[in-house]
Amino acid sequence: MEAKEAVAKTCVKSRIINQSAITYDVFVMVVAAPEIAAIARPGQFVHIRLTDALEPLLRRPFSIADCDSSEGTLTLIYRVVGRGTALMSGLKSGHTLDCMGPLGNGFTLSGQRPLLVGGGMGLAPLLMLAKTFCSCSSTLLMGGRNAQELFWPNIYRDVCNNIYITSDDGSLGHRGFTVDLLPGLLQEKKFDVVYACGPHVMLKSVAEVAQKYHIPCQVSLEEYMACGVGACLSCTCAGTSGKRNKVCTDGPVFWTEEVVW
Amino acid sequence: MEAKEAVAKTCVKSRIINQSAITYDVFVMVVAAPEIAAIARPGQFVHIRLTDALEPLLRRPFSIADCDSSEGTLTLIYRVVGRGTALMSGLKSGHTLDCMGPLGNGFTLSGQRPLLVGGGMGLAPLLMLAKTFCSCSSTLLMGGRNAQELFWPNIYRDVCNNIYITSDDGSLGHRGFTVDLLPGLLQEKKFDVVYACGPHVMLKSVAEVAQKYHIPCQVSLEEYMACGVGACLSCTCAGTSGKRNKVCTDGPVFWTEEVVW
Amino acid sequence: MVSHADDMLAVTIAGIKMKTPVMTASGTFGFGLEYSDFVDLNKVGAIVVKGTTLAPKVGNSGRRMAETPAGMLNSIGLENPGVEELISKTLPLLAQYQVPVIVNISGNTVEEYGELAARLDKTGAQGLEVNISCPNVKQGGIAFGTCPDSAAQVVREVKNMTKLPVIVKLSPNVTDVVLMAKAVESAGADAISLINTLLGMAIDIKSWKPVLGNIVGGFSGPAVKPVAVRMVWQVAKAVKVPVIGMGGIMTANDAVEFMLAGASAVAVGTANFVNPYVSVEIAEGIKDYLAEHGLKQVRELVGKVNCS
Amino acid sequence: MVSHADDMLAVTIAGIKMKTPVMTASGTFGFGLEYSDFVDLNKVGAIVVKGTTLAPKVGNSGRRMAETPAGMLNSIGLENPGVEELISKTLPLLAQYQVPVIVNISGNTVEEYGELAARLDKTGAQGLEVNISCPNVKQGGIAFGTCPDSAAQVVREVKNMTKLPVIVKLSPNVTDVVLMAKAVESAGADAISLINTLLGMAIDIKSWKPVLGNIVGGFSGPAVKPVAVRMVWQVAKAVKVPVIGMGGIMTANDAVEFMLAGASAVAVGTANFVNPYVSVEIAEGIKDYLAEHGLKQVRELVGKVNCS
Ligand SMILES: Cc1cc2nc3c(=O)[nH]c(=O)nc-3n(C[C@H](O)[C@H](O)[C@H](O)COP(=O)(O)OP(=O)(O)OC[C@H]3O[C@@H](n4cnc5c(N)ncnc54)[C@H](O)[C@@H]3O)c2cc1C
Ligand SMILES: Cc1cc2nc3c(=O)[nH]c(=O)nc-3n(C[C@H](O)[C@H](O)[C@H](O)COP(=O)(O)OP(=O)(O)OC[C@H]3O[C@@H](n4cnc5c(N)ncnc54)[C@H](O)[C@@H]3O)c2cc1C
Ligand SMILES: Cc1cc2nc3c(=O)[nH]c(=O)nc-3n(C[C@H](O)[C@H](O)[C@H](O)COP(=O)(O)O)c2cc1C
Ligand SMILES: Cc1cc2nc3c(=O)[nH]c(=O)nc-3n(C[C@H](O)[C@H](O)[C@H](O)COP(=O)(O)O)c2cc1C
Ligand code: FES
Ligand code: FES
Repeated sequence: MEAKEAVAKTCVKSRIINQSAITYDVFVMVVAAPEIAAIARPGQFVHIRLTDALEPLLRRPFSIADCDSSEGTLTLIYRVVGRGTALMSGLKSGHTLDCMGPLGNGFTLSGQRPLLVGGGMGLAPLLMLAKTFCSCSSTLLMGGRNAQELFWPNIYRDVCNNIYITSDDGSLGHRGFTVDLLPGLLQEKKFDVVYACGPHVMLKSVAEVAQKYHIPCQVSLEEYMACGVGACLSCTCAGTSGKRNKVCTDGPVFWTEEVVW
Repeated sequence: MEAKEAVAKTCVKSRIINQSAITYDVFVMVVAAPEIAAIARPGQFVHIRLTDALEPLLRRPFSIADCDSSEGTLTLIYRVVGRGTALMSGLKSGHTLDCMGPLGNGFTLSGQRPLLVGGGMGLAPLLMLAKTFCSCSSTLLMGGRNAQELFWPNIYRDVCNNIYITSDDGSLGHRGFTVDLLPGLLQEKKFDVVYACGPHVMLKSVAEVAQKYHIPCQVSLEEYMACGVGACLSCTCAGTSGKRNKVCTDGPVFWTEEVVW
Repeated sequence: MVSHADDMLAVTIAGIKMKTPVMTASGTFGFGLEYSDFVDLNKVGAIVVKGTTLAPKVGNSGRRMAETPAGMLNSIGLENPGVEELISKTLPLLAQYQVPVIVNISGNTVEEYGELAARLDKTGAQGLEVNISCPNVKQGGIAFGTCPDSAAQVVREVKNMTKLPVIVKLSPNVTDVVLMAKAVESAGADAISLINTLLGMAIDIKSWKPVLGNIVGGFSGPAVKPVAVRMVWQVAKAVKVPVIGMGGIMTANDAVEFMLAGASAVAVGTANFVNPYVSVEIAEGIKDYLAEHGLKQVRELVGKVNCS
Repeated sequence: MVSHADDMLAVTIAGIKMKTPVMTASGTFGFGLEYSDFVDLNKVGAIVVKGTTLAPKVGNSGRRMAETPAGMLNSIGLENPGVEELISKTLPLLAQYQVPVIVNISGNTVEEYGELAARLDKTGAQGLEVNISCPNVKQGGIAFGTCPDSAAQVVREVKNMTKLPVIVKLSPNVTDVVLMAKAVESAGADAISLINTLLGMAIDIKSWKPVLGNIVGGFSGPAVKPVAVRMVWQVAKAVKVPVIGMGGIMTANDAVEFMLAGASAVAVGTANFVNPYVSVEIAEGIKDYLAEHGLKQVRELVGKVNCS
């Protein structure tokens, strides 16, 4: 009873080590959170309290995009969409945030030849996943609205050997959606698992195609969250078991079979 | 109609030029607010919005302790007592506040040989008043709880020729209250007006003594304020005219005869 | 000169023509004149003046305001110079502006409401807002505001005594605001405004005393917005007369939210204290919103929330 | 070992002995276990578990939470696994902790409340909190919470069916909360808790749709504190049974404010989401407050607000 195990989830005062803008509204933030970095797995997230003030009141969830356990740091990649992220983007190095984590169940690292499929900010959690798979050269299929939004190839350049790109307007890579290229990829290559993160519609179609080709597929879902620990039931969604799934603790990563689409 | 007069009251985005701590909880802040500095008179105040966030929601009133119309700056001297002043004390030079002012009616500069009586933070507005009177060597009677709180002599050293000091515990100057020395001063010296600012009980006794010696006396009152411009009636107090006085616009400075004590 | 862009914002509520749908809420904008250094009063939709009673009132004693998380409490207690001074001094001053002036009235009895209405009938006031919901006075406020029958009685009496448009201001401190709304509509209200303040309290943990001299007070500001939006939505669905929405409006986005919920016009209250320019800035912000959404008239927003 | 300092905080509410007066509010702390990584559950005054119904419930569809200024809206709609799973799975797990577990129950009919009470009688639960105030379900919630007679009926039925202490949780969405409190007290309530959530709404001005799938939702968090303090004060003055105060408590100072207003214990809700350690931190903060003020027992605070 004396030697206490590392507590699974914790809240830590986390100094911002670095923050930089990738585009006018997408930022990369590195924070020091050794307790979380020590045990975080790809697909997990942190729930961040931005201020001690009462407004904005609630924490904000962000995927762990990268994690350096030796340095004790976490990397978050986020887009400014509202009040909290706007506030966050204005914070300078040295400022302290309250990070709660690591939360949720990450990806199951079962495959040998994974295909990662990411759309928009869904590419954030896939980064840590891709790094985990690095040795076995994972393949990434990424999609975005236009070339301007697809700064991701730079980020993934040294992480994934094979990158396929689609954009809605054709300004970068294939014109269309990720799911357009998916059947071709699943047919040709011998992928044994698909990991996907992105907008709900994209996940749905990725799940359909993967199912059609009988390739196991995990998706990372997003929901509005209050507690982040399974207590408030804000984030639940219909599950195939008949029970509702809690995105924050049963997920955010689910096997596609668990999800009612 | 074309050449518009300087608007009396305005809200200006004011950069903090400098902020420093005098004691662990008293701060001096200099802000750039040329429009206000150009017309501010001793006894007036500014109403400050500290943040764009919704909490703390309301503005905070602070006396103009000094004003440099050529530099376009205002000096505020304030004590940290709650959430707003705590937030304020943490702001760095370069940060921008929203200053509304100049608000209220200042002191009537009618006297030739004024006696200024200040207690605690009530010494802040008297500073600008004393500077205005500088040429005619004003006299200041100041009181505070103890020597630690009486950093004011340093501030006033070059502004007032004659400074009398009292402290509740006798750790600086006369042991007791300002009002103890008042009869002596009013008897001996030929003061023709008394200006007082400080805790309500002090003002009340100063008013009594001044009245006894038939010396006109103005006091600067403090009240909880929402609007600062006479619209909300948060700050009114009973007046001898039968009507209520608005501390924010009829005051904060009143002739003692106007006040129901 | 009225430009096209201004036309976008024009609304008529119970016959009162306003250049913008953004009014100022009673008690938060004085008699308008107090804010004239900041706001061109001609650009305000309408000025609703401080709650007015027959005789002058000194209001409550002790501390009258306290800040709360994203809100405030007030216990002014209807301090006002009385209707005669309003008529003889203030309304003439306001007459120099091209802005509708609406007088918010409060009585202790049904008859007092009627008397106030009668006296204000031909005075330059362009409408009455009947305050049956002030939480800060013992009588004449909350009692009428929580009982549909008494409320209806007040409204009938006021309607009898004046030809002015009559807006009835509802209290949020009720179980069923729709019941109240229907009662005052049936009694002849030309428009309904809501919400007045919620009843709140704060205690000083140093002195163990209530923070406010009057113990309880009216709670307003952004904190109350979810309650206000809900009630405006409920009432607007249930009545045919126009609804004026208020409660926590700080920005043009908030105003749009109230209009989507069913408000034909809005009023800003507490926000004036935070930003004295807010009533005009919100009107401009609504104009921008309309332009961005390809809308020609602000009334295209009214009640358009899609709950299907 | 119970130290002297802990004794300071001990309270007994309706026979339920608690080590601290800081409980967790139903629906905001799951079944306690969800927070056990952060909080030593043995240090919590009492755990009030998620609202429980006879049959399992999936709750409302669509988005279920939204942030508001200093508050939040939720429209969970009483999602819960049903009373049988609670009894067979969850209560046994909670039995390993030395903390009173109170089950919050919700029924569609008077009989359902009775049935729930009967089933929970000998299950390890140390008390029932009768939720007659959930704004998020059509039946079984607000209807009982706004009508004194129905509320009394529910309470009598529950009391008949169980020997457990019965806490009745009141809705703030009423004209006269004291009337409700007296009704449930007369019907046998052993304690009264308040406030449940206010009814609120938010509209998305981009999509013109309600933000919540269920259109309206329960409004909680620091924003609502002034209403909650007022109601706790009103009710505590009017009844003899102990009152459990909640609504916007974030800090020990807030808890002290509720106790001065008349609460014998408090519950923290929304604050858990912001700071998972909050229930224990508040208890420690109260202890510090007592020490600073030379008080020996937390109950020396209860109802001590001086309104003279
Ligand atoms: C598990 C998880 C991981 C995420 N990872 C990332 C990431 O790596 N990078 C990134 O840019 N974004 C991520 N998001 C989305 C991110 O949480 C939101 O963009 C952010 O909360 C918006 O906050 P805001 O205050 O700027 O927006 P506002 O709209 O002002 O927020 C209001 C409320 O809505 C919630 N909210 C708003 N948008 C979302 C959303 N898309 N999903 C969930 N809650 C939302 C906020 O948390 C807050 O409670 C993730 C969401 C989840 C659930
Ligand atoms: C005309 C005027 C001039 C002032 N000049 C000075 C000055 O030069 N230096 C200085 O240190 N203080 C001055 N004060 C007091 C100063 O306004 C308060 O100390 C400050 O508002 C406290 O804010 P807070 O958020 O830290 O405290 P909180 O207690 O958190 O504030 C809560 C609310 O109460 C109000 N409030 C709290 N204390 C006071 C108070 N004493 N007077 C009025 N409102 C209060 C706040 O403005 C706010 O609305 C002045 C007050 C007035 C009315
Ligand atoms: C200081 C103050 C005084 C008020 N006085 C009145 C009044 O005299 N008559 C009235 O009908 N409403 C009065 N109100 C209520 C406001 O008109 C408005 O209904 C309420 O504040 C909600 O709007 P808000 O959140 O924008 O402030 C007052 C509100 C405040 C804050
Ligand atoms: C997400 C959420 C779920 C809730 N579920 C319940 C519930 O099931 N039963 C109940 O009686 N109250 C429920 N409540 C109300 C809380 O128990 C509490 O009364 C209310 O939130 C006010 O306290 P707070 O401001 O501290 O959150 C819920 C509140 C929230 C925020
Ligand atoms: S966010 Fe609370 S249960 Fe998932
Ligand atoms: S602060 Fe509003 S009238 Fe003085």
